[in-house]
Amino acid sequence: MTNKVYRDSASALTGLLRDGMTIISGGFGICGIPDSLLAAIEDSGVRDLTIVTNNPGLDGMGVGRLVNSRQVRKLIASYAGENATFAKQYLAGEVELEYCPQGSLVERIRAGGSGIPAFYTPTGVGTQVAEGKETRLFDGREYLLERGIFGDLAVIHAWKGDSEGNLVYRMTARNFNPVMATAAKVTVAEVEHLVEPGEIDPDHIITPGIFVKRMVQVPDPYKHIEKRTVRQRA
Amino acid sequence: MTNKVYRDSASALTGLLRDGMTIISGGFGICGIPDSLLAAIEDSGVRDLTIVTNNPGLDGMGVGRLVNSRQVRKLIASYAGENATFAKQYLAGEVELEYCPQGSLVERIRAGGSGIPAFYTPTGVGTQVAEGKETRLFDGREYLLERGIFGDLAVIHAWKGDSEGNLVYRMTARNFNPVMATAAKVTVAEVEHLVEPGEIDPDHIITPGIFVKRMVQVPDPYKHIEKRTVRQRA
Amino acid sequence: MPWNREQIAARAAQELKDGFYVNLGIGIPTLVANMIPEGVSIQLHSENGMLGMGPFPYAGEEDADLINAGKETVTKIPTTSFFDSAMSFGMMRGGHIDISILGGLQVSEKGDLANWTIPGKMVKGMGGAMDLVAGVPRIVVVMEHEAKGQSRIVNECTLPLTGRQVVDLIITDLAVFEVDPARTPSLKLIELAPGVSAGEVREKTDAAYVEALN
Amino acid sequence: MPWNREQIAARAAQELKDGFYVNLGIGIPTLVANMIPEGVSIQLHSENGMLGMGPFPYAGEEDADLINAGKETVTKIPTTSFFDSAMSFGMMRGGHIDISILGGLQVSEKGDLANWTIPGKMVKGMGGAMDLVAGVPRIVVVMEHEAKGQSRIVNECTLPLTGRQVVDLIITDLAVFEVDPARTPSLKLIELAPGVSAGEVREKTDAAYVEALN
Repeated sequence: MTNKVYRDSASALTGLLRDGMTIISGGFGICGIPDSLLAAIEDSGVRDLTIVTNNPGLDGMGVGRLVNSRQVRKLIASYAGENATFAKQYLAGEVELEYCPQGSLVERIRAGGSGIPAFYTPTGVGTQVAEGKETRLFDGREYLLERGIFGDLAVIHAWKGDSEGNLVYRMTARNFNPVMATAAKVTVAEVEHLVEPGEIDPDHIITPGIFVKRMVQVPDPYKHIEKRTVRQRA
Repeated sequence: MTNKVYRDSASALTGLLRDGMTIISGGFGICGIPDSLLAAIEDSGVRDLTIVTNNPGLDGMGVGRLVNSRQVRKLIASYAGENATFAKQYLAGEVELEYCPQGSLVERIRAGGSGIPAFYTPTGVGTQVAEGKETRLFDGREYLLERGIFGDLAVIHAWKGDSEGNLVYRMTARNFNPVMATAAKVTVAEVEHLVEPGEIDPDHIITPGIFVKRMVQVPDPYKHIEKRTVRQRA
Repeated sequence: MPWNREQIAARAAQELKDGFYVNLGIGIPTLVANMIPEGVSIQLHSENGMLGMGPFPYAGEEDADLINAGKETVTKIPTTSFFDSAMSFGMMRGGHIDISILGGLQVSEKGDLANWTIPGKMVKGMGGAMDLVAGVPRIVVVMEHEAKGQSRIVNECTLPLTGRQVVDLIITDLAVFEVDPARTPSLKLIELAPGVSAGEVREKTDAAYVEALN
Repeated sequence: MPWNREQIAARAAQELKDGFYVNLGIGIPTLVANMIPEGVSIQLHSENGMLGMGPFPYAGEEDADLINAGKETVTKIPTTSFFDSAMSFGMMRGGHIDISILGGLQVSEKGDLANWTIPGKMVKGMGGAMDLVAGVPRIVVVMEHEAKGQSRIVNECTLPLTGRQVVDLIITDLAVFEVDPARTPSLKLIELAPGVSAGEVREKTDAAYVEALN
């Protein structure tokens, strides 16, 4: 069997990176981000990237790494609120930005990954998002046409994976990862726990191995909490 | 909390059935079919049903029950090969039939359940399936416009559910069930095992309870095997 | 006396019915979670992929893998389920969430909502707000009645829209309005905060509305 | 001597590369599973929601919840995953399955495929056949070269199509053809069954093609 498991993030990306490519990255804020793979992309020096991700996270973390290092030419996202470096680059006209409502973004990625070139959605009708987009009535309601998104490379983070590439996720670190896993020519997954095929119950698998071309184990990744909110014990 | 659990299939369907309604039924062949709920629909005598299901299964089983009892006015399916009674009714002009490619069928149901009124697909371009449908080029390739499907009622079968309606499925008995669970005004699920909330790992849940309005436990359902194929021990 | 933020939230909480699946926005809407009426059990939806959201964790029990859509640490409860973002927004767009309670910057006479951006400021992005208002069948907006002496209930929104004809109920510090775009005027004043007069609301509201106070 | 069914399947199995995800149709294609070349590991896709399909179960170990797309009892293996039908067809339509080997009734000069119905008979339905040919990037059709003395490789299909310009390779009992709709003619004869002459193939093939035999 073709070996999908690479020894580190840099080798897992070997031969996959080129200037101007489109990279789709999992994660929500800095939760469930493929930080090790993004660090390896930063180290590679590849430039003029189009990045598709929900939001670029915090300064210097996750996709924020590639913002700081000025490797991002264009961002397609639903939110960019907590990244000051990105805001500065954007206001200086150094980086392009395409905002897409979060639900339309994830649906566009799902469509791209499942062979649907375009779909109609009610989200954004009558707003700035509708500008330049085809609208159409179905059963008397107005909808927008949105196009699928398919990347050159997807990088995702999972909790556990077997060497066949079957993946499971942990709590809300799942978020966009399973959808992005389906929507690129090559998907590379970092996993916290690497196991043998058969160790994950096949009824529990969220991402079947067919979507994962390469993997790397990242044991005990550093996980930052963006907003630590707690309650007092009674 | 509103109680979702009913004592039997007939009571779980109380007030939901009316002549001429559209019912979406899970299952592939006779695998993973909500047979107890379909038996209760048969017993109710409701008529002129439009049934959406992958295939009507075998004579007198699953949706085949409603075919035998002549409660089906129209079938939307991808296949009807193994049901002789249905074939006879169809050739006699007693039942309407809309064939839809299996992938387009499940995607139409997923679209209906997730607020997408229509989408473009490559499946069926240049075939009978394209007749009367809008076609459109995206990036030089031709696609068909397909519409979402949303039913009045969905009936599904799951392996295990908690009383909140969170469901898991067993092996290939999953098939269309999780998709159909999302695509009707009311979804009723039969489960083989009923447990308390918290007993299913929330990372393993396939159908979140939001999609399930009513449930009934059907312990040890009779499961027929359509084609028993075996190998000899070496 | 006008309602304070907690009282606005408490009034909004009265819109919740037993068994509802509920999405709460950031700000005043977040307070609603602590004011669920007796005998009402609801499940909170968090659009990053969680239903059945529990309270904040005890100090020391925070988990970076368990956050809400505001990126705050939260907890799971027995009814919790996790799912991916596509399913999460399918729940919204497909009309499965019963109600959403959101903050607002402006609501128009027809129920248009502006709540995602103010021109001239750096645009943070709409996140999931447009999906919520497009898909959830009942949208309740909670907000201060005025901002810097200007009515927030207006004939036409001057701020960029989040959605067109999407608001069903407006709860401000002064009053409660129902919205039904099929009527003219579409706004109906149905309730006043204690000690607030109908005249004061009339004076502080730009949009046309009818009074239907009991 | 023309290839028999097993030999056709064995020839088709040579199209499989290590690491491929493969969907096999019913009939001769099913035989391919037993003829995977040495050193090649593949995963079989079953469109009812399974990847990593194992062999038939031992007698007494059949499970009604574990069937393939032909409704036959099968088994799981260590690499197996289960998923719903939407994801299963997303794999197909999205181009994630590497190859599909299918039976055929007719293939046209341009690679059109007819394999789902014969007019006049009760139509059983197309099942997943149209999705397979529309989505899987490499489609191999295996079939008898002739039916009742009529060529099955035709200028234009007379039977209802499963897909237009979808076939990449045709393997019959007599020969192997490559299809490239960008060329004229699109068919290229690349291989003969042992003892079959190029003349015999020419005689039994209605469609135009070029010869490129080694």
